[in-house]
Amino acid sequence: MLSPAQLEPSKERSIHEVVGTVVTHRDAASGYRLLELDVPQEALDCRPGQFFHILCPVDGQSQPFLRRPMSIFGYDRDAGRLSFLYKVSGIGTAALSGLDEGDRLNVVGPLGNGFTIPQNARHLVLVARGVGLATLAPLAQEARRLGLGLKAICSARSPEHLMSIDHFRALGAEVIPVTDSEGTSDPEQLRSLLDGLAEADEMDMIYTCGSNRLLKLCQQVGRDAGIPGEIALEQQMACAIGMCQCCVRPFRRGGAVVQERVCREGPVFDIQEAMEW
Amino acid sequence: MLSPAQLEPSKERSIHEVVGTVVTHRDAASGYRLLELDVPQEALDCRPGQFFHILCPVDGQSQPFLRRPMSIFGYDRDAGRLSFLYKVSGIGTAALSGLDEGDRLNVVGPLGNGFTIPQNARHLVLVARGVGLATLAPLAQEARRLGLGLKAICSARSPEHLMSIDHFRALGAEVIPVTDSEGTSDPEQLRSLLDGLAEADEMDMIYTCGSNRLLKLCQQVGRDAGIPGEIALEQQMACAIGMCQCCVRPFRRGGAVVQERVCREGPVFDIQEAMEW
Amino acid sequence: MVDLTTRIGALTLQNPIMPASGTFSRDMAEVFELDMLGALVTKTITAEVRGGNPTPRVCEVDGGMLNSIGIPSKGLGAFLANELPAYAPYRAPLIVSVSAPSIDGFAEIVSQLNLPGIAGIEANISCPNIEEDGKAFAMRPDTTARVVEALRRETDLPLWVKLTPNTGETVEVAQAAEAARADALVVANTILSMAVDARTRRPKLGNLMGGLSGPAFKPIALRMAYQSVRSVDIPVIGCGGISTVEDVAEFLVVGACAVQVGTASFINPTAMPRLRDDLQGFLAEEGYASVSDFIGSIRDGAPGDAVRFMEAAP
Amino acid sequence: MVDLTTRIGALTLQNPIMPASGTFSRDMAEVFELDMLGALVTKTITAEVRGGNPTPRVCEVDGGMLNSIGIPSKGLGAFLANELPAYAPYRAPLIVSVSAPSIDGFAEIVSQLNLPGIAGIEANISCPNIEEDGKAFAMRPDTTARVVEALRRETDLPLWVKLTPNTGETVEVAQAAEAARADALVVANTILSMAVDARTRRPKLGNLMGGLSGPAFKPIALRMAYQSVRSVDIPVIGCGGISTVEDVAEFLVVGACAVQVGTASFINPTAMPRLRDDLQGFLAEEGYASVSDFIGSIRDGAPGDAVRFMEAAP
Ligand SMILES: Cc1cc2nc3c(=O)[nH]c(=O)nc-3n(C[C@H](O)[C@H](O)[C@H](O)COP(=O)(O)OP(=O)(O)OC[C@H]3O[C@@H](n4cnc5c(N)ncnc54)[C@H](O)[C@@H]3O)c2cc1C
Ligand SMILES: Cc1cc2nc3c(=O)[nH]c(=O)nc-3n(C[C@H](O)[C@H](O)[C@H](O)COP(=O)(O)OP(=O)(O)OC[C@H]3O[C@@H](n4cnc5c(N)ncnc54)[C@H](O)[C@@H]3O)c2cc1C
Ligand SMILES: Cc1cc2nc3c(=O)[nH]c(=O)nc-3n(C[C@H](O)[C@H](O)[C@H](O)COP(=O)(O)O)c2cc1C
Ligand SMILES: Cc1cc2nc3c(=O)[nH]c(=O)nc-3n(C[C@H](O)[C@H](O)[C@H](O)COP(=O)(O)O)c2cc1C
Ligand code: FES
Ligand code: FES
Repeated sequence: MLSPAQLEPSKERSIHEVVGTVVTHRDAASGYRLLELDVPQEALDCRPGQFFHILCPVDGQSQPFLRRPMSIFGYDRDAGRLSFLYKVSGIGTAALSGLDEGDRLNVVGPLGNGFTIPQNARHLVLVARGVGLATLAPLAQEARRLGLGLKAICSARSPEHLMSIDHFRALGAEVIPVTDSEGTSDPEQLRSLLDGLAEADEMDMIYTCGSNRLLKLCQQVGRDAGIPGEIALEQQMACAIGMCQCCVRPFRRGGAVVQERVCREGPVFDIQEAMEW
Repeated sequence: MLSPAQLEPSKERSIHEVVGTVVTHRDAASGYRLLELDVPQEALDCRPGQFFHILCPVDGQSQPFLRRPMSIFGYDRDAGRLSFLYKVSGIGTAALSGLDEGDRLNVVGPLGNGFTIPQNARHLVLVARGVGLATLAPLAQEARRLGLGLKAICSARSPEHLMSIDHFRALGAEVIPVTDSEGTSDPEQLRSLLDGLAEADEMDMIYTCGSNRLLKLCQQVGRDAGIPGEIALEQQMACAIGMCQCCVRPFRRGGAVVQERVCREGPVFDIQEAMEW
Repeated sequence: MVDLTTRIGALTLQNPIMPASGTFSRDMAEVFELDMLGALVTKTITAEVRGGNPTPRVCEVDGGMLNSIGIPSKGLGAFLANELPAYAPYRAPLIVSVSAPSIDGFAEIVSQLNLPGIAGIEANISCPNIEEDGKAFAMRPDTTARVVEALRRETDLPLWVKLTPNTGETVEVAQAAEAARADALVVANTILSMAVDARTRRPKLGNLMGGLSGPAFKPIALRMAYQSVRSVDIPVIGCGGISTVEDVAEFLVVGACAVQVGTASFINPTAMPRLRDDLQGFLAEEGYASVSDFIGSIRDGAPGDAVRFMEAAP
Repeated sequence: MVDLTTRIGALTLQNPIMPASGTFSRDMAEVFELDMLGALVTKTITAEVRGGNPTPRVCEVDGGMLNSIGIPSKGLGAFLANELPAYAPYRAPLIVSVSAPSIDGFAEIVSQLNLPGIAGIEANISCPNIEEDGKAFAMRPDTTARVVEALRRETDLPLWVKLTPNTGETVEVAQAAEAARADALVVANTILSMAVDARTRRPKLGNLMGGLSGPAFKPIALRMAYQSVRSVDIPVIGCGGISTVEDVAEFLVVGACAVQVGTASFINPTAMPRLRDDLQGFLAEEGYASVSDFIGSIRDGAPGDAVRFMEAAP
């Protein structure tokens, strides 16, 4: 049911190195920035869960050398728009955060295998926290296009830290906010929330991203209820195209542990195969 | 009469690494730019012929690593202003040329030994071409301060290429333009012009800069007429403070050839000691 | 049109631009037409299946990166079954990079590569020789000679030998490879380096140390390419930090007859086609009708044998 | 206040920041108060008067520079007459860097430096040994051992030995220096490199080749510092590409007990005082009371002897 990792890449030129222009760039929440680019159409044949590899700006203070991988937060082929939601965490994202409207940015993509939506699925559920929202957001866009229901369980430290809720709602998703400060985000609470959705037959597929805690939880829920799921994973990347083999992670498959490239076989993987780290 | 090269540097902190702010930056002639900075007063204890070592801006396209030496074109301690006239020639000066008003620039200086003005001199003569004008310009400023006469023989390809003539005139210098296109700049013409000044007792000291042709000419005129002179020389520099010994040039002295550091014993040298290159 | 064809012994390449081993795979076909390359060079393969090193396997440093990928390999069988046939559609010559931890193992894998579809062998001898003290074959002339002789006995394919910068004997190693009848030298592999996170106080690579590549490494590789050109008569292929057409030109000027591009493809996946085009433009601007006229055109005024005595730092 | 004092054998430095030989002279006093430094290290001096190499003597490369200054020297006599007395006013210990092209010559100059005002000797053994094949002493353990033994016989002053990266035997050379009773190692000198102007096709250095320094070189020097710390018991002084407080910290983390700053002073003449201050701030932020607690605090999980087998590139 889940599409197998695409081992034999298609021979068409599907990966593009293009220069985009910053259309808007603003704070999304404290420490998070939303970057919208105007990019050539050819680079916009995207699927939810794919990512771009971004060449961060260089100045006298910092010279990030490698590109930085960033999930597609939104894409619109007709409008020629591509957006990223990112957390300022180190030198690359700090350099990125200084971009102004009109500045140019070199991006490579779309990259990797996106999320799959099972043919018979009606209700999609995603569970995300922090910047994981960025990766999962295009699922809402796709669910709307396909006329599917989508529930977004958005977790954060406190209600003020909840991000992108309006974005999800605007895309027709039902948002279920959970927060540490309100005591609604701990594993037990989430578990019963998800079990409830499974029992009510309102969860045909579950998606998550990022944290070990969420991975474990979704694996358990999925296994117990027999519901498939996918997780988008991160790993440091050099090429992001599948050439350098730096981005491997271990996965459980057929009783063995196999190494797969996050950039090429992923970044989206079967949730049951993924291993905690 | 000429001050000997200053071998024992003074122990006071006379060299400053400071950050200036661009006040104006404009074309001076085709390929030449005039850069005016606002800099802290401490760095403005300058003498004509001294230079600064400039940290060129870095971006994704070019990362000049070493600083670039630039003669002081003008300085005004009271106003806190420092200016450079430079030719865009390679990656460092190209990077420099992109600076906008308000941008910051790290400069180190003032560096090196400047020109000397003999105590009994009344008439100073300078001969310069191209960017050499930048180096010699502050002599006009100093001559005015000391109430001395100064003639600036400014050489260029054609009258349109003559640079800084107004600047010299504004400083009270008498400008004698000579150009290739008018046939007034060749060695014979210049020689008779200079000989004329020597005979008329209108040349107590001669200054030049840069080119081999001018060096040879001024050496001959000076030797024949017994008139002292100085030349400002260039050499690639790393430290510009006297530490690395990369900037040496050969000089004739006491029958031998000695190596001297352009950044420290120079950049101004006795014209008879300088050697063609 | 400037003639970009270049000869490496018996092989003629349509242009001197090819990928460096380990920085290229067929995945690149999704970015550009692979047949524009002078040659295709595989990631180093080994006879046995290997897992590779722990992550993180890369980190960035000023002007470059470190890697300790560690030659993960699906093994020779998988290569012959899956990879080799998949390269069949490409016209660009395929160079297979191989390695092994012992001389016999090395000879054994090369003996199995005398196959149609393989245009040449690149021997990655920068791997530890586990039969001696664990130093890489390429670090010393004697071990280089022994392994290259063994490989030469097993194949008539063009045999390229890739040098390591982790040695004080570049000239001697180059000459040893030539004496053992290598057909060309690839100069060079990465140089052993390290990075640490000052705050977490952990090494930035899972394997503690890794190889430096990228622009930071270029001056070292260029020096080695020049030393090699000056000390052997077989062709030299330059490799190390090449990102711009000036970099390509610098290696050609010192006498490399082709170049390999590695890390630059990570930063700009379209680097190789761009370098090919830029090289056309560069040579035309400089007034050359063919790249072969430009190769080795350095104006150094140095006699051929002055170079071997320059291995001390200044 | 974090305690920055650090010990290098018998010497105690008020802080671990000192200049690298050849990138410092008393001229620096015009920029800042020299007594803020942990030590003062002279440009390498030789017994005889030497002219140095042809110009251009430096050029820039990505993330660094090449130099082929070539140890111009006014000779030992001039040093003793002019330089040594001029250093008398400074409290910071003076380390005199020396070199010679033969073992006897090396021993001879060191024998003349047992003088008040000199706190230690740094032996720059990265110079060609003209009595053998012209390779630098520091490229091989046997020549390192012989020269260091000879110097040790001539002086009881702290004897620092500076290693070269132009070798495949860092660990063996470090151990040879220790066995010959060096008091500390300075790791490292520059690595042999080259640059060419692609358009003029001329080498960018008058001497054809030169040594790479600056940030591009740091990962190599850090690797060597770590290898040295792991393989000897004498103190190691880190040197190579240090420009930021993180760079200083990385060398301290791998176990260097002090650092030398070279090229960074060319880019920012105030680099050393700034690094001293930044190190105070860094250590305070990270919760250290003294720099000695931070030195060698790497969390590498590697056993001490695993390192010598890592000299192959990955
Ligand atoms: C497929 C994928 C999609 C991603 N999508 C997003 C997103 O939409 N929004 C977002 O904020 N972040 C995302 N990340 C994480 C993002 O790549 C890192 O936050 C970023 O690389 C940090 O760079 P830095 O220079 O700021 O940090 P530094 O710590 O200075 O980076 C140093 C090095 O580590 C790498 N690195 C650091 N953190 C990560 C990480 N978590 N994953 C991979 N490499 C890392 C950097 O790329 C760089 O090579 C994604 C990562 C992957 C692999
Ligand atoms: C004391 C002194 C004063 C100077 N004053 C002026 C001035 O007022 N106006 C002006 O336009 N130029 C002046 N120059 C020359 C100026 O330093 C060079 O034009 C500049 O360094 C070129 O840098 P680039 O990056 O554009 O060229 P590139 O060719 O890319 O530079 C490459 C390297 O060569 C060095 N270099 C190139 N040309 C020269 C040169 N002529 N002298 C020294 N180093 C050089 C650069 O500094 C750099 O290290 C002066 C030079 C010296 C030594
Ligand atoms: C991620 C990575 C993996 C590499 N793997 C190999 C390899 O398998 N075999 C090999 O001979 N060289 C390998 N190399 C070295 C490159 O082929 C090349 O020699 C080196 O990176 C220098 O070139 P560059 O600076 O252009 O990258 C690898 C380099 C990198 C960066
Ligand atoms: C211009 C220059 C001159 C140097 N001269 C010497 C020298 O005389 N003796 C010596 O042992 N090292 C010399 N070195 C090497 C430095 O001391 C230092 O080992 C090297 O530059 C690496 O440090 P850095 O990257 O901080 O510059 C010199 C380096 C440079 C850049
Ligand atoms: S980042 Fe290179 S293979 Fe994944
Ligand atoms: S530039 Fe360093 S001594 Fe002159």
